[in-house]
This record gives sequence, C-alpha cells and structure tokens, in this order.
Amino acid sequence: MIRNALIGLMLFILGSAFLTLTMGFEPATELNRTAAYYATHAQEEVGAQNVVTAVLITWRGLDTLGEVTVLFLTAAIVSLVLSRSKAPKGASGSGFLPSGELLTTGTKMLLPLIALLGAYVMANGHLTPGGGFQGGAILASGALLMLLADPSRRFGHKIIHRVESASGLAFVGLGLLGMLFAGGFLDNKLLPLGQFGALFSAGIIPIVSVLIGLKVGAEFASILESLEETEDA
Amino acid sequence: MTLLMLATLLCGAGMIGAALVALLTRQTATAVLAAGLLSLFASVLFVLLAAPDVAMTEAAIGSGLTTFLFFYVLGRIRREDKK
Amino acid sequence: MVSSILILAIGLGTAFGLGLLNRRRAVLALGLTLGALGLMAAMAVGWLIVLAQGAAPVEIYTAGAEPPFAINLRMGLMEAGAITLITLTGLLAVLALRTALTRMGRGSMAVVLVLIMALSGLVMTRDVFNLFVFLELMAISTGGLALLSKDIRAIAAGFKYLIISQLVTILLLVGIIFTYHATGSLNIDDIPETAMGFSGLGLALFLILIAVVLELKPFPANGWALDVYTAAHPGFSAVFSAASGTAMLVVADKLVKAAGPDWFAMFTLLGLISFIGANIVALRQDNDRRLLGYSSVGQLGLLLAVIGQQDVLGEGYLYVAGGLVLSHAVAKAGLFWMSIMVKARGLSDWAAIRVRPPLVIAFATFLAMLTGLPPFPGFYAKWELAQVLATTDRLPILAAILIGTLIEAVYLFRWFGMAMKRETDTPLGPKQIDCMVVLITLAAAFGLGALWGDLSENGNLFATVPMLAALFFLALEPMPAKLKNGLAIMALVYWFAAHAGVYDPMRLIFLLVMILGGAVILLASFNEDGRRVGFYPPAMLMYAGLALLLEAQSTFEFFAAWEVMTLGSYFLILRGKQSEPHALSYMIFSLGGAFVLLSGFALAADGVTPFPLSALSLVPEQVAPWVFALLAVGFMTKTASVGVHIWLPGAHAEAETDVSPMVSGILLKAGLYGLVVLLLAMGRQSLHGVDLVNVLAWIGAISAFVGAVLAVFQEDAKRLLAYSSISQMGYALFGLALMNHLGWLLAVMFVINHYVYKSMLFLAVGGVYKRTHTKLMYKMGGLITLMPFTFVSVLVGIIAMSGVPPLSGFGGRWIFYNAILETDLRLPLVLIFMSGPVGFLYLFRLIHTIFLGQLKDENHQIKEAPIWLLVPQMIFVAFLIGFAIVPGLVLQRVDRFLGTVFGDQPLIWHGRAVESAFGNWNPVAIMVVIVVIFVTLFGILIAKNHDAVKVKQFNIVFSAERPYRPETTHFAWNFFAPYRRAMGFMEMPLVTRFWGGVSEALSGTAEFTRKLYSGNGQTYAVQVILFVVTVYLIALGGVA
Amino acid sequence: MAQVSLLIGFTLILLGLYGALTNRDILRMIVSFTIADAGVNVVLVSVGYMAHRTAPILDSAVPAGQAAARIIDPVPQVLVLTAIVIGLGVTALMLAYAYRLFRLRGSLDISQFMDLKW
Repeated sequence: MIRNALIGLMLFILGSAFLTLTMGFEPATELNRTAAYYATHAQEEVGAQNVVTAVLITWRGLDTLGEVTVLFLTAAIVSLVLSRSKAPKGASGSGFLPSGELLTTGTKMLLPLIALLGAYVMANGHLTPGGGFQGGAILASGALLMLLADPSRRFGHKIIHRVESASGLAFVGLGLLGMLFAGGFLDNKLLPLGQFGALFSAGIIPIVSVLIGLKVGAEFASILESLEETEDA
Repeated sequence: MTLLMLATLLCGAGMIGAALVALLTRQTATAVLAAGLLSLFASVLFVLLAAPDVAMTEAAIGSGLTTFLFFYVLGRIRREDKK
Repeated sequence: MVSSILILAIGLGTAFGLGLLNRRRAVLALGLTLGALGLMAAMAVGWLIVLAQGAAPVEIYTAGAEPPFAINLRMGLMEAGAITLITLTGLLAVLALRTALTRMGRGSMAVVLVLIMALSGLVMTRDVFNLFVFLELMAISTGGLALLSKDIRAIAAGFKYLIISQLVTILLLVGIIFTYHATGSLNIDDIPETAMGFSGLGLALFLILIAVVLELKPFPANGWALDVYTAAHPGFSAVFSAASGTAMLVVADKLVKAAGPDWFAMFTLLGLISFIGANIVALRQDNDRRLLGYSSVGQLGLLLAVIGQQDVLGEGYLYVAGGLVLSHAVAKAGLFWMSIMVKARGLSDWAAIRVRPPLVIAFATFLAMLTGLPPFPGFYAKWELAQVLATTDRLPILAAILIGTLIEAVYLFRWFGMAMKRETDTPLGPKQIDCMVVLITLAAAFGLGALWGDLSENGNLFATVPMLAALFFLALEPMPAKLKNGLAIMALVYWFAAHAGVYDPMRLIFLLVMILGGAVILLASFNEDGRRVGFYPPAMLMYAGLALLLEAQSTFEFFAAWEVMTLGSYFLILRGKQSEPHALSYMIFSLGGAFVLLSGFALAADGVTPFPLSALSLVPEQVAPWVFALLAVGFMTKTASVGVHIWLPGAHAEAETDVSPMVSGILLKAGLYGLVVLLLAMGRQSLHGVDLVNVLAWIGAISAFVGAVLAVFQEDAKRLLAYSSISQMGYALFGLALMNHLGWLLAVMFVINHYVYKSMLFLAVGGVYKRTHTKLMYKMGGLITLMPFTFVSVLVGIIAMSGVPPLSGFGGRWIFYNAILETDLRLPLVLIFMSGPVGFLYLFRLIHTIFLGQLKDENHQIKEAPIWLLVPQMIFVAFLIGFAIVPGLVLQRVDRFLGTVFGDQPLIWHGRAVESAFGNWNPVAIMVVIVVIFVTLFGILIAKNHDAVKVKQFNIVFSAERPYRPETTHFAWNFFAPYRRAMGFMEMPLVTRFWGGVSEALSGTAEFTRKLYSGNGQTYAVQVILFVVTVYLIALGGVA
Repeated sequence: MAQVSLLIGFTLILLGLYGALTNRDILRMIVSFTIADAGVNVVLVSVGYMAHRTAPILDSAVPAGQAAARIIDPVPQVLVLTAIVIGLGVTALMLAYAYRLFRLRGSLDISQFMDLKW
C-alpha cells in the first residue's frame, strides 16, 4: 500500500511536469519552417499528394528503414525466444481449436480480397492515407485469418523468409542506388516523379511502400509462425 | 468547432474510461479488450485531429494486431495453465 | 573516403540478406557476419585515419535534401573513433560468441549486426527522432541478445531491460515532440542553447537528457542493467558495456552540447554519484560478471561527469574523454571475454587463468587500464583532467573522482590477488579463438597506450628506455630465469654507468642505492631455477619506475614514474605465498598516496604544462602550503610514516626472499627521494601558523619510536625487520625535517645504510627461512654453527644498524647528534633518543634467538644458506666495513653539495677524520680501538671456555605440567613480556582500527545499498521513475 | 482543442505507468504499457494539430500552391506512425518474453523472477 502511494506520489510529480508542458503549450498558428518546407516542396521534389507519406518515405526515409528494422528485429528475436521448442509437423500449437467449415471456406474467399486491399493501400500510399505500414498490417491480418482457419497448416517458411529478406535488401539497395544516381541515400528522385497524382508517380515512393508493406506483412507472419510453432509445455 | 470539441471530449472520456477498465478489471482478457477499445477510440481521435494516416495505422496495428497477439499468447498461457 | 552511411547499409543489408541463406548454413552465415563487421570496421578505421590527419568533419545528407528537412549524419573525429571502437568490439564479440550464435542460428547474427549498425547510427545521426529509432533498435536487440546466454535467468533479465526501455521511450518521445514544437526542427544542431528551466523547451530537453542518462545506467536506477551483465553471455556483455556505453556517451555528449552549458552540472553530479555509488556497492560483490557490471556502471558515470566538465576541459576534452572511454571499453571488453574461459563465477575462480601466463598478463593489463595506471590512455587522461580541475578550482570534483577510482581499485586488485593466490576446482576452458580475442584486445590496450602517450604533450612513456626494457622482459618470459637475471643485472648496471656521471651528488646517491643496489640484490635471484615466470617483468617495471623517477624533470614525468614503480612493486609483492591481503593494502595505500600527489602536482601547476619540478619553488604563496602538505602526505605514504604505515609490515614480511630487500631496501627510498625533491624546492611552509616542516619532524620522531616499539614485540623475524623499517624511515624523515646541513647528511647516511643493512638482514633471514621453513624466531636457535656466514652478516648488520661503533651506523648517529644539537626541537628529540635503545632491544633478538642458544632437533640437518643469497650479503659486509673506515668517499661529495644548498659547512674533513663544532670523528681510530677491545675480550672468553657446561636439549624437567601451547615453553617466546606490560599500550592498534573502521563503513554501506537491487523488474521500474522525479525536483530546486 | 487532447494523452500515460508499476501480472504490465504508448501517440499528434486546417494531403481540395496555409504539420504524424510500429514490435517482443517466462515458472507474477539480484 505504501508502495502504491509512493508510486502515486511520483506519478503525481511527473504529472505536474506534464501539466506544465500542457499549460505552456501554445498551438502553432503557422507551419514551422520544417513543416512549411514539406508543404511547399512535396509536389515538386517528391511528387506525392500525401505529404505524410512523402515525409515518411523520402525525407525521413532513414527512420522508416529503422522502423522496418525494428519489426525485423522483433520477428528475429521472437523466434529466438521461442525457438527452443518446435512443434512437430502437423500438430497445432495454437490456442485455437481447428475451426469449422464456414471459416475455412470464408477464408479462402476472403484471402484474395484482403491481399488486394492490402496491395491497394500500399500502392496508393503517396496519394491517399495509407501506405506500406497499413497495407502490411492488412496483409498480416490475412495471414492471421489463414492461421485461424487452419491452424495445423504451416506457413511457407521459405517464402516468408525470402520475402522478408528480399524486401529488406531491396529497400537498402534502393537507398544505395539513390546515393549513386541521385542526391543521397534514399533520394526519391532516383526515378522520375511522373505526373502529380498518378498511381505511377512520386519517384520511388510506391516501390518503397510496397516493399515496406511486404516486409511488415512478412515480419508479422514470421512472428505468428514462431508463436504457432512453439510446442506446448 | 464545438461539435469537434465535444467529439474530442467524448473520445477522451471513452479512452480514459477504457484505460480505467483495463487497469481495474480482474480479468486479463477484459483488460486486453479494453486496451483494444482504447486504441479504437484513439484512432477516432486521430481522425478528429486531422491525422487519417495515423488513424488507419492505429486501427490496424494498435487495436487489431496488438490485441490479437495478446489473445494469442493469453490463450496459450491459459491452456497450459490448465494442464 | 566512401560515404559513411555505407557502414549502416552494410550492417543492415547483411542482416536482411542472412534470411536468404539456407537455415543450415550457420557457418557461412557466421562468416558473412564477420565479413560485414570487418568491412564496417575497415571503413570506420579509414575515416578515423583521414579525420585524425586533420580533415574536416563530413556531413552526410540523406534523401537529397538539406537538414533539418531530411535526416543527416555527421562523421567527425569523435564519431569515427567511437564507431571504430563499436565495430571492432562487435567483430571480436562475434568471434567470442561464435558457438552461441551458430547454435541460435542466423537470426541471432542478424540481431548482432543490427545492434552494431544501430550503435553506429546513434553515434552519427544528427536528428533527435532518428536517434530515438536507433535507440529503440539498440534496446530491442539488447533485450534479444541477452538470450544468447545458456543461463535461463537471462530471459528475466531481458524482460526487465525491456520494461525499462519502455519507460525511457515514453520520456524520450514526449521530450522530442515538445522540443520539435519549440524549435520547429528535429535537428540537434537547431536546438538552441537553453537555460535549465522547467517549462517549454527547458522541460522538454530535461526529459530527453534524463532519458539518455537512464540509458547510461546511472546508479542507483540500474538494477536491470546489472542483471543483464550477470546473466547475459559475456561475449555480448562486452558489447553492452563497451560499445553501447560508448555510443550512449556520444549521444549524451552531442545532446548536452546542443542544450548548452547550463546542463553540465546535472551531468557531472549524476555521473559522480553513479561512479562512487556503483563502486562502493561493487565492494561486496562476489560474482565476477556482476562485478564487471558495477565497474561498467561506475566508469560510465565517470565519463558522464567528464562530459559535464567539458566547459573547462576545452580543447583537451576529446583527449581526456577519449582516453577514459577507450580505457574503459577495451579493458572491460577484454575482461568480459576472458570470463568466457573462466567456467565458474566466483572471483577466486579466476585462479584458473594462472595456467596461461599470457592471460595473466592480459588480466593485469586490463585492471591497470581500468584504474588509470600508466602506460595506458586512462592515465594520461586522468592527469590532464586533474590539471584542469585543479586549475579551475573544481577540487571537490577531482576529489570525488579520485576517491571513486580508489574504491574501484580496491575491488579490482582484490580480485587480482584472489586470482593469483587462491585455488579453484574449475579448470580453465581455453579455446584458441577465445584466447586470440583476448590477446587482440591486449594488443589494442598497448597500442592505445602508445598512441595516447604520443598525443600527450608530456611525453610518451613508451618512448623511454626503461619502459621498453621492462616490456622487453615480458617477451623474454619463456627464457630460463638465470639468463633473465643476468640480463636484468646488466641492464641495471648499464643504466647506472650511463647516468652516474651526469647526476648531482644527491641524485647520485639515490641512483647508487636504487639502480646499482638493485643489481646487487638481484645477485640473490640467481638462486632461483626454472623460468620464474612473472618475476622479471614486474621487477623490471619497478626498476624502470625508479630509473624514470630519478630522470624526471617535470611533475608529469615524476608522477608517471611513481605509478609505474607502484604497479611493478605491487605485482612483485603479490608473489609472496601469504601476501594476498598485504599486497592489496600496499596497492591501496600506494594508490591513495599517488592520488594525493596527483592533486598536489595539479594544484601546483595551475595549468602550466609541462610543469618542471624545480618550479615548485615558484608556486604562489596562497597555495604553496597546501601543495606542500599534499605532496608530503603522498611521499610519507611511501615511507610508511606512522598513520599510513599499516601496509608495510605485511607487504615486506610476506614478500619473497629476494623481493623483501628490494621493496624494503630500495623502494622506501623513493619516498625519501620525493621528500628531498619537495624540501629542496619548497623549503619551509607554514599553514595557519603551523610550521609544516616541524610537523614532519614530529611525524618522523613518532614513526621512529613507534616503529621500534612495535618491532620489539614481533615473533616473526621478517616482520621485525619490516617494523624496524618504519622506525628507520622515521629517522630519515626527522633528519630531513631538521632542514639543516647535518640533518640532511644524516638522511643521506640513512639512505645508504638502511639500504645496505636492511637488504642484508632480509637476505640473511630469508636464507634462514629457506632452510628452516619458518620465520618465527622461537622455532630457531643455535644456528650459529650451521650457518656461520649468515651469522656474520646478521652480526655486522645489527652492529651497523644499532649505531654502535665501529660500523657506519655509528657515523650516522654521530652526525645525527650533531644535527639535533643545532636545532630546538626538544620534544621529538627525546623520542628519537629513546628509540635508539628500543632499537637495540629488537636487534639483539635477531642474533640471540636465531643464532645462539640451543639447536632444535628438527634443525640438526640444515645447511648454510644458498650461495647466491650469501654473495650479496658478503658484498654488503665488505661495503659496511669499508664505509665505516672511509665514509668520506661518498659523504664528502654530498656534504659539499649540501653546502651549496644550505650555504654552510659545519663539517671539516681532515683526511679520514671529520670535525664538527661539537667534536670529531675518526673512523679509523674507532675501528682500531674496537677491534682491539673485541679481540681482547674474545681471547678472555676462549680462555675461560672450559668452564662452560653443555646441556642437552631436552634436559628439562616439567614439574608435572603439560604446557597448553608448547611454544610458550621456549625461552624466546614472548621474550619481552615485561616490556610488553610496561609499553604495551603503544601497541594498541589505533591506526589499524581507524583504517579497519573506514573499510567496515564502506563495506557496510555497500551491503546496505545493494539491497536496493531486489531483482524485481517492477521495483527497478519504480526506481527509475523515482530517479527521474528526484532529479527533476532537485533540478527544480536548483533553478528556483 | 490541442490542449484538451494533450491532457487526455498525458492522463493516459500516467494511468498506463501506474498500471505498469502496480500490477504484478506480467501480461497486465504489458497491457498497461500499451495504454501508455497510446497516450504518447495522442500527445504527439496533438502537438502537431492546428485549428482550421486539413490533413496533410494535397488533393483537389488543397492545391499544392496553398498547401502551406491549409494543411496541418505532417511531421508529428510521421513520428507517430513510426512510434506505433515500434510499439507493436516492442509489445510483441515483451509478449514472447512473457510467454517464455511463464513456461519457466508457470507463473506470470513478476516477483517470481528475482533470481538475479544484488
């Protein structure tokens, strides 16, 4: 009890610091110079309608690469954490029982649709809200559905790992190409910007988006795979 | 404007409520659900704050994948606990 | 140079690419990992070379836009150095981890690559949010790599680590977004200098900085990190400590540089608390890896404090911080990698490494490096740091740093002692590659030492002949001992011959005693067979220190030589069978004394580099007494003056037979030399009206008396001699403190005489010990017929020492009485007078108890001492007699020299006789008189000999009593019991109890404090938040 | 508006931290951290919010020429996107650890894992 009171007191002090921040906060009325630069240069330099995507993939591309790496890392480590005990082939390790006919059939029908949606969200990241991460998450939910429908079925390890590696490598490779042929690592102008607003425009953004999406989807699938394949204690 | 404000406040109340539920409930499963709900409220809030990209991501990842992961692990732990 | 972003791209690309390999090709994957790391390291080294040659730092833009609109990286000298360190550590770590990595598969290798990549990114990036991303990568991969260990507790440790990194994330993100809001940019270079404030930008920066500090594992909010150190695979712990620590330090540095000098104080304070706190807690630690963890935490704290001191360090900042970082990183990584081969976790289990001498060298090197001893970078850095802190009146900070270092030295050298002296059941698990990794690290340690010396404005220790000679003996280790001994003697004689002509008479005396005297004592070492591994390198290191000490012109050279000597002699003393605790206390007192010296020198120099020793006379009046006091205390620690003497008896008595005379006869003189230099330069000083020189005289007198009294009650012959050294050094100190011509002449006499008879007696007693296997005098007796030569040398020795005619001791006394008649220090004078007869009491026992009386049954078969022990003794005997007859040969020159110092000439030399204001001394006449008396008496005794009755050894009647302890029946046991009753109170171990209390208090604090680390991850999280809140409140109070 | 959502965000952070520091169940601690993470995300987005402006997308409603005057700051949103993904990663990792820890001791109580101390 004393402990909880102490924690409460500590958080109260921390809260007072946060309160100071809130009280002293004055919302900006004009875009600051960074944001203004992005707003005015998004079209001519990057050619993306969605400024968020433009910033995410081009100007802060290194962050995004890092973020993809976080997922990669997580997938790798989750598999390390759980690797000590693999389930024998065919046995389900999942917490869900094999599902009924309905879910299995439904999944078969839904899966292409989900994949399509994912692809759409990925590829249009530079135009509308969405992009690699969201598309990747949608793909991952497809994988999830597959798992739910047929827990005993194994994902294709190889495919997952190939996609995981290849998309990551391609991301890094694109970045390096940017250094060789354009203004720097991950420079968007590696490819022509194309017509503003078109699907195939905005330099390498659509490609990077797709790569990110594939990578995110693959990483998540790999996490699921690791969880799935762990044998029961 | 006031409508926006009202919606924000409602969302906020929903989030804090969900958070309290998550903290106070005895059931871990309820807590996980409440956290997922909180994420959903958050994505609504993000829409209100003119951040559609964030809203999409939060909905897909925060309330979707994360919640699922929780349940997955929780399910396994429960089953093994019973053994 | 190629763009440094390739370093990141290669790491990341390889990590991603490993997934394309077949799962079973683990070896290939390992090869690829190594290749990638090697490539990264090669690039980093390339950059380092280019930038070190003066190239301007390079900015790397990403996304083809300028900062702050896109993320940019910077490669400057500091960055290149840090990345070189990080990548090389990574490379070696992968080698060290190879088994674990192949077991866990390519995924684990990818994680290592990402970690190294992320650390390099942390170092280079100039964008705060990018920093956050790399930080997360670091945290996650650290949490994951904790699993490489087979220790299942590592899982819990990894989880605890993740909990804390969540907290850090929250603080950091809030801080980043408000910083962005205030500055309109995420670029570090756009952060304006901000006063420490608690609203808006100030508060945001506080959150960022405190998050970074948390990643440096500050004491006491660091239980999670220690758990990682304890349970993780040591191959990885090395990365965690050396590479991650370095990266976070660079991050802390660039952020605080941007935030401005207002935040430096916070860093300094938190750093110092961490440094001292962690080191205190480590005192009670008995798990090697956790101990290294505490030490890492401490070192990172020290560096945090140094980052906080960059405002005064100015241009030297990189040199100081770099030296300390490299010392920490290289040594710590090396130790962690060594711990892979040590299979059990207790500190004494490191005894296993003794089977591999190179590993022992590595262990010693790493410890010396961590403690900031020469010739490693930390030494130069600490010197620089002390100079600056003293110049800018930041003495409390200097004191805190030195105290922390001393505490660290306590547990590190205790550990070394355990490893050298104890036994373990668990054998070493040596693998070629593990050894290689350690040896590469060792080579790096020496390389860096040479580099830092080269960069130093004070000269490179590696460029001095004695140091090189000492290192050369390291290479000679596989040779037979006799060969090495011959070479060592030749080296010493050569050095003596080369310098004898150049030195002034005062230094010449010391050169004579230390170097030529050293060669004479080394003759005794011919007695040893085999290879005698581990003797010559430390011995030569000690002699190198002594030689350099006499060579020293500047305070730096003096101090460096002092430390070299200390280090060498420590290893030498540790060789004794029972010397583990004694060598430790020797080391601690020596280091403590050295740190006092360091402070004194730093205070004196006031920023002048290099500061000549002769300029000590020019130190401004207001600081001069303080400088004097500090230096005097430092030197008196070496001469074991009363109060700081408790290390001496054990250290001298437990050392090996030929080491005791070295550390007693020679090493103590280093302290006297220091005092001579000090007094010559600074003369009399007074502090608050107290004449400091008189204080010295008092301390000298008390040491002379107390040392003698304590010697009286010893049963152990070597201890007796050791205590007598305290007394003898007291005399010399008193003589110097008289500050007149004769007093100094007396001191010089003591320098020579003490060397001769103490070396001789130690060798003699050592010879007896070799034959009887005991040092307890009451177990001997009657050895006169069996060991006649030894008897002669002891007889001559005690005659010389007790100051009775005809030998040189009498000359000393004669000068001495002349000297004190000239001063008005009446009270200490009485003490000095009294210690004369007391001295006779114990000296008499040496002859009486060892050589006279009944021979013990078990000793009937023993022979004379080995010839090589006798050779130097006989040389000494000859010298003593010669010196007694013609003291003028040496003394006259010194006397003339002192005349130039004091401007008087109280002694008049007539051929062999000397005349003073109070009388005259004709050594030849005395000798003749004494010999005549002796021969007469001896004749009478022989004539009367038939009256003596022989008694059998066991012709004793016990009156129906069985003695409880048999030795108590020996007449020599507790010989001076009556005196003990009268003077026993002098024996009361006041000083010992004081130091015991200090150590108890520290260890109690440690025991109490470490209970904080409950092992509960949640408690750790609470501690972290509490830490943040406390710092916040304190800082708030500081601002308000 | 921004201040209100800031307050909401901070409240969530504090609630999350309280939960993480007081709940002994490892899974509940992780849930609490996700709440705190959500709070951080809300704070980040709120800081970028500007009244009377639209989302940073340059479609027909917001021509590129007027963008600087019409859209809100995209940077915090970008940061949040990254933060969310990283949060997912960390959560997944912690869950995997939690599962491993559970298998080690058959318990999720964090005070069961105190082998390492002092």
